[in-house]
Amino acid sequence: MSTTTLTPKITMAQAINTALRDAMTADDRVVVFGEDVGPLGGVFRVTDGLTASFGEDRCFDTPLAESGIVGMAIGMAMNGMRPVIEMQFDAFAFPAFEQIVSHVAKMANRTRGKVRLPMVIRVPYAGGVGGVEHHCDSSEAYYAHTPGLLVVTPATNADAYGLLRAAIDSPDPVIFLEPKKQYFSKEEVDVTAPVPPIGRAVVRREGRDATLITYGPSVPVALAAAEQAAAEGRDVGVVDVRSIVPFDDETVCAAVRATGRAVVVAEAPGFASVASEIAARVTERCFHHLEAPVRRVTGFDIPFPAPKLERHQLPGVDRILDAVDDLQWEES
Amino acid sequence: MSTTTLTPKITMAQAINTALRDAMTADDRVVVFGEDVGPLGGVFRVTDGLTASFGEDRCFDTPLAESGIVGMAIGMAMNGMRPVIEMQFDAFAFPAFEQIVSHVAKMANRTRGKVRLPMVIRVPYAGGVGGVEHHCDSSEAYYAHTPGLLVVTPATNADAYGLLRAAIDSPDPVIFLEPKKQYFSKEEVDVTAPVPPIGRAVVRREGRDATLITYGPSVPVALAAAEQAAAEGRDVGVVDVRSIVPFDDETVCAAVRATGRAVVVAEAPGFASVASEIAARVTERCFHHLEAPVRRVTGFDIPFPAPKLERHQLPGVDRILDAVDDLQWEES
Amino acid sequence: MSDSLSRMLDEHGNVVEGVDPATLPPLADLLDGYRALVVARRFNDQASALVRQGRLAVYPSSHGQEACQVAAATVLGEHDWLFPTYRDCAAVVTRGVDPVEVLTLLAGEWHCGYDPVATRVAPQCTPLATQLPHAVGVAHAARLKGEDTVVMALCGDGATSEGDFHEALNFAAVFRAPVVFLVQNNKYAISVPLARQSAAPSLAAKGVGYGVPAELVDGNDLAALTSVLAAAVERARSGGGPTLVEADTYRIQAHTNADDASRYRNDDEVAKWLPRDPLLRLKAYLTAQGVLDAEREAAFAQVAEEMAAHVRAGSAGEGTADPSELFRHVFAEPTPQLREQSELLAAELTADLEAAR
Amino acid sequence: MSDSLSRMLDEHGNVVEGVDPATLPPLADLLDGYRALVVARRFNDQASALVRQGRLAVYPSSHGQEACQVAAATVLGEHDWLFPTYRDCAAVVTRGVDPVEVLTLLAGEWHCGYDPVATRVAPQCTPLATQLPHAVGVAHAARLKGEDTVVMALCGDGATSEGDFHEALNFAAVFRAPVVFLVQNNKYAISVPLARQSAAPSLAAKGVGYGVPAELVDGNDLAALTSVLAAAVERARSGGGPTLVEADTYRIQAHTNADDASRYRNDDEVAKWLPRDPLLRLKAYLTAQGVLDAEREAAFAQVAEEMAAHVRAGSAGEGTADPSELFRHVFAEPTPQLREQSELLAAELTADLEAAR
Ligand SMILES: Cc1ncc(C[n+]2csc(CCOP(=O)(O)OP(=O)(O)O)c2C)c(N)n1
Ligand SMILES: Cc1ncc(C[n+]2csc(CCOP(=O)(O)OP(=O)(O)O)c2C)c(N)n1
Ligand SMILES: [Mg+2]
Ligand SMILES: [Mg+2]
Repeated sequence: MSTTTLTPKITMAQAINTALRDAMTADDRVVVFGEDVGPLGGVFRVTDGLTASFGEDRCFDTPLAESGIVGMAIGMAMNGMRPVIEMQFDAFAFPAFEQIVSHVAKMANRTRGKVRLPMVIRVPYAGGVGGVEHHCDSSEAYYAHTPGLLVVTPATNADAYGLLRAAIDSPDPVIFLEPKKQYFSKEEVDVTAPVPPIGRAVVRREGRDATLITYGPSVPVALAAAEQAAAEGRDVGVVDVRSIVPFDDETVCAAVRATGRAVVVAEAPGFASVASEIAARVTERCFHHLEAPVRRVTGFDIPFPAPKLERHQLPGVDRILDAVDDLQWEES
Repeated sequence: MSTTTLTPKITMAQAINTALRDAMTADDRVVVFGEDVGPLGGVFRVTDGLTASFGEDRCFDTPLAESGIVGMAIGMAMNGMRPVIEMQFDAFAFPAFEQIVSHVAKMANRTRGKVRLPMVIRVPYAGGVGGVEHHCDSSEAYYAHTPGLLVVTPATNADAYGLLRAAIDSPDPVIFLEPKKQYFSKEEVDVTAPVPPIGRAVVRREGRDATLITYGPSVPVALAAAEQAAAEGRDVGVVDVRSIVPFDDETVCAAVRATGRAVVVAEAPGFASVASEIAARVTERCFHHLEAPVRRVTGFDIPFPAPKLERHQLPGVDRILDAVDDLQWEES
Repeated sequence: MSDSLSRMLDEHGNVVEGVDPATLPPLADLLDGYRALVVARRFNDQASALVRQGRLAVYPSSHGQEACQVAAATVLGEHDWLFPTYRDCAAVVTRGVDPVEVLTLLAGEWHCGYDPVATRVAPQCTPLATQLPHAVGVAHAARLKGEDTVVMALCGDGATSEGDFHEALNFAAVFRAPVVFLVQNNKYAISVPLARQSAAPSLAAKGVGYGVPAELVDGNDLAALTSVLAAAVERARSGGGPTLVEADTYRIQAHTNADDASRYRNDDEVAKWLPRDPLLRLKAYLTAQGVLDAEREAAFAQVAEEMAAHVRAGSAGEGTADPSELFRHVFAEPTPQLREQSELLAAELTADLEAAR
Repeated sequence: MSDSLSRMLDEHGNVVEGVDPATLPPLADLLDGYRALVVARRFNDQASALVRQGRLAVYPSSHGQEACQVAAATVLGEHDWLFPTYRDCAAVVTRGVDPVEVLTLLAGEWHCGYDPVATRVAPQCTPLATQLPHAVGVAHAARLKGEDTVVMALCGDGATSEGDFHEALNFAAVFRAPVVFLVQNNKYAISVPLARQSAAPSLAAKGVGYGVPAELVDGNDLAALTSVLAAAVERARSGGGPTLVEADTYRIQAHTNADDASRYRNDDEVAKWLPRDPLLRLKAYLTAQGVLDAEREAAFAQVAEEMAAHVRAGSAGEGTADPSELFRHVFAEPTPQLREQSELLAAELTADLEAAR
């Protein structure tokens, strides 16, 4: 087991791998399991080498059954362990939906807090990888709508490390959504930095004219859009929500109040989505600061399209800038 | 098989039963199945007598497995039938979530329209019946967020009849959410009235001062609130959404534009919900008509509470009126 | 082994031909078991009465299945776990949990009543078969921790049709988890008869497909049940992996008080099962063995009556029903959103109070 | 019956001892089958090549499993249905669907390529085991309509662990639906070996738990597979209900081109399976029988090459990829919401075009 040092540039997959490693080293109640997470190291190599380092009991493959995996994790958490399980792709978590909604989310409440489930369900999610059907779903709304689940999604490799450490340490179950298109992008990560608390958004870019509110895979896109807006003379800020549940109203609303204009950006189909929630709550809280309605740039309400068409579904720089342009500038 | 005549006063359960009966009589591709829907007639007696009238092949019990039920319905729909299946309670549809999201919703798109699934999934939903856990969930957001599903919920017995007939006739799959607390309330139903199209909201009460936007089990509550508001001198209208997908922006927005004030009322936890969607889209479309932010009166973001506490969770008349009071009247 | 029925005592309390009486559980244990049966029966009847009186929302009775309830609980050691369903109140009571707490959920509370970790009894589970993978997880965790804990997981015949049953059995087999799965085949899933549930020769036959040893046992014969389950627990404890046990029994009463069984079965069928009552045959046997007499019977009845009185007294109150609890346990630390919502409700309640003055 | 392996031809193409050669499928059928194997193998190789050339996104090859692919398709009648997985392209091709259409999904389109109703082939299914209940539904509907359709439903060893496998088998058994379930046990689910998937003596052993007759057959022996599957289809057609068939075979190549099998298995294991190649043994048998010679072999190769050329030609284009199709098929009639979104996209595209001028 390597001791952790300041890593110069690592991929998001490596950042997550390091977080798992460090958590397993720090606490032997942490166990990792799922489909192909053992010798193979996961289809995205996120669990690479964990079985070799920590042994079969700490990182292992299961039979191919997602409800069984989540169900077993629940039992292990009931009996004092801290399971971190992997759903191979977003859509393959759906067979476990009942376990997640009826048990993971409700066990603590049902037992008046006597049985909390300190487990993490890691879900590689969203598109941008040219995947075939069922491999690119953005499923955060299902989880965020379910009371009792914490829902977290990193947008940087540093957050991937830090938030996963926080998620594993959390006494409550966390749905940890990993933007899979970023697995192999490299960034500097200081793994010795303090673990960020779950529940805090972060301003990725200050901006005086308008605010983009976004998370996960759309953060780099929003930053690119802000960059381009700047080139066009508009100062657009970007808030990375990071934690969908709990939601950081304070940071988000402060940013929106300062600009009076906001666009929510997310990949998932827009109808009854997390973007709907953000738009609704920001409006409720900042109504008299708003110069224009909060706009949403989201996926269309269609099944995730195939590789050849996915660029049309994903919120891109142009679509974001069009929405910003729409924020009734002439009137101000 | 009785021929259908104008029925004086029947319960919602009877209205649905009559719709099933009439649809089965009209079209022998219509088959009904699920748990306990045969000889027992369903735990709510909605399918009462169908096996006796139409035989075991047209209305039958299955083994106890919801994913299997939905999956079998998909296959039967692929092979030319029109299955109408019952999920016994809202939370017991969750084991079938993968079948619903990955297949029911996507089959038509995946096959370029060659295989449409004309099936109806009936789900008794929501609270108000003092049910134990798992028996009172409002799960509409999960379905409404999933592209490819029509999501319909009646609030009156007439609509229960008419919308179910429309749902069974639909070439697309319909999630038909039945407000279970209304199963045994009686109303007049003219079953000879033209079948209402899916996708149209209806103004249940005109009002000049504010608009309540709601659906399903909250419609009677909103009407009661409007009644009380009237007594207090405020003219509050009520729009019954009826069809969550497709959504009738026209009717809803027309009502809101006329009043400039709106409250969305729904039982489900508010976070990332259908209420969020309605608030967000109404704001997007009616921003400059709004005197105040659109308010939401929804369930709290907690697991549905037990009988003794459920009254605190359900949007009630007082909470709705408080929200109406909050619509910044002093400023207008 | 999975197709032939294990039975020790016949309906009249006689040792079945071919069974060596020495293999029966010790008389003292059977006497304790009989007392537990009497208490369990009384508990079922008391709970049903509370429903009729409107003091309990609903009660799925295990009347007639008490031998399964008692055996499942008594074969376990202190550190073992029990995973019950909604129908297994009597097993939880036999395990030693306060019967008032056991009825909490059914009385209309939002929580399970007892402390699952302290009692080593999981919350009674409503979504069918979903608790079975949890049982495997508890067992596998115990194994990883080097503990010799065994887990007893209960479900009904209907629940065996759910995907989670399959996944749990398979996981248990692959990980050799120390779990005993006890299927109480009471022939009905609400209104749906066994024939609509399975075309297999028996439910025990499902063990083969997982590589799990399985046993079909007379579910109304406490002696046979105890022997079979105790052996399964012992095998699990000593590293031999899971066992599937099907108990052949019958749901004498309706599914719950809300159910009308006359819509789907006739009284003749029920009548046939009445003489097979688990209490009758054990009573006959113990009486014949000379360890049970009227005095002892009366003493047991007395214990049962005290339990019933305790249940009645405990079910009198309105329960906790403190609205602030709605938000307290959802997360270890309420989110800002829940805090806001909690304050909203508190303000409403205060306003209501003031208005009521 | 479910634990012993059915085999007719050994690895050298000799009729297995104890098998009456008269029970083998007719030579003419086996010759057709051999041609289909040659085509299937060529198809697998061609598709893999297209992936290497970047013209196909991904390809899960059935190289080495072609006997299963061919048998599953050829035992079906015109009106029967086939339910394939992502790995069963070759079966769909054998069934007669245009091989270019078969590759549509894997080429990066959002749709399955062929018309499932016209071809009686369900879309190739990715979420494991989820297609099995659909197969039961198609079969049950056929039965209700009085048609004698049979459904062949395919899945892998890994997929048998999913709850949907269980529910489908059970439904089929209870409704006596005319379905044949063929499990291609190729020993791996991506990296996970059979031992981690199941502790059962065989996957065929799972049949018992549903009351479904089951058969374990050499999955590389086209003669045995055809016999077993044809008998199962006949039983289903004549009202005898479902059958579970486990084909003992091996995934010779990696899971897909994206997989690195060296991380979880060694070449020795693979090498052991190479001599059991389904083509080799049938070729030896047919040659020995005097019905296959170099000329015929060349003719078959020619057919395979033509198919491959057709595939190459068909995979050249960019596909449809018309953005307006994104909204066209979601519902029979696009909702107002979809119409609005479609117009938004159209406007964007027009603006882009104009900007590009
Ligand atoms: C997943 C799920 N589906 C449906 C139900 C509704 N339901 C409650 S009990 C029951 C019948 C269960 O039968 P069985 O497993 O035989 O247990 P028994 O009630 O006979 O003890 C049904 C369908 C449920 N609780 N959970
Ligand atoms: C529900 C679901 N979970 C996970 C996956 C990801 N996945 C794709 S193929 C595969 C292995 C399947 O193994 P098996 O059933 O043996 O079929 P084979 O690939 O060997 O033909 C996995 C885990 C999936 N497609 N569906
Ligand atoms: Mg039962
Ligand atoms: Mg396999």
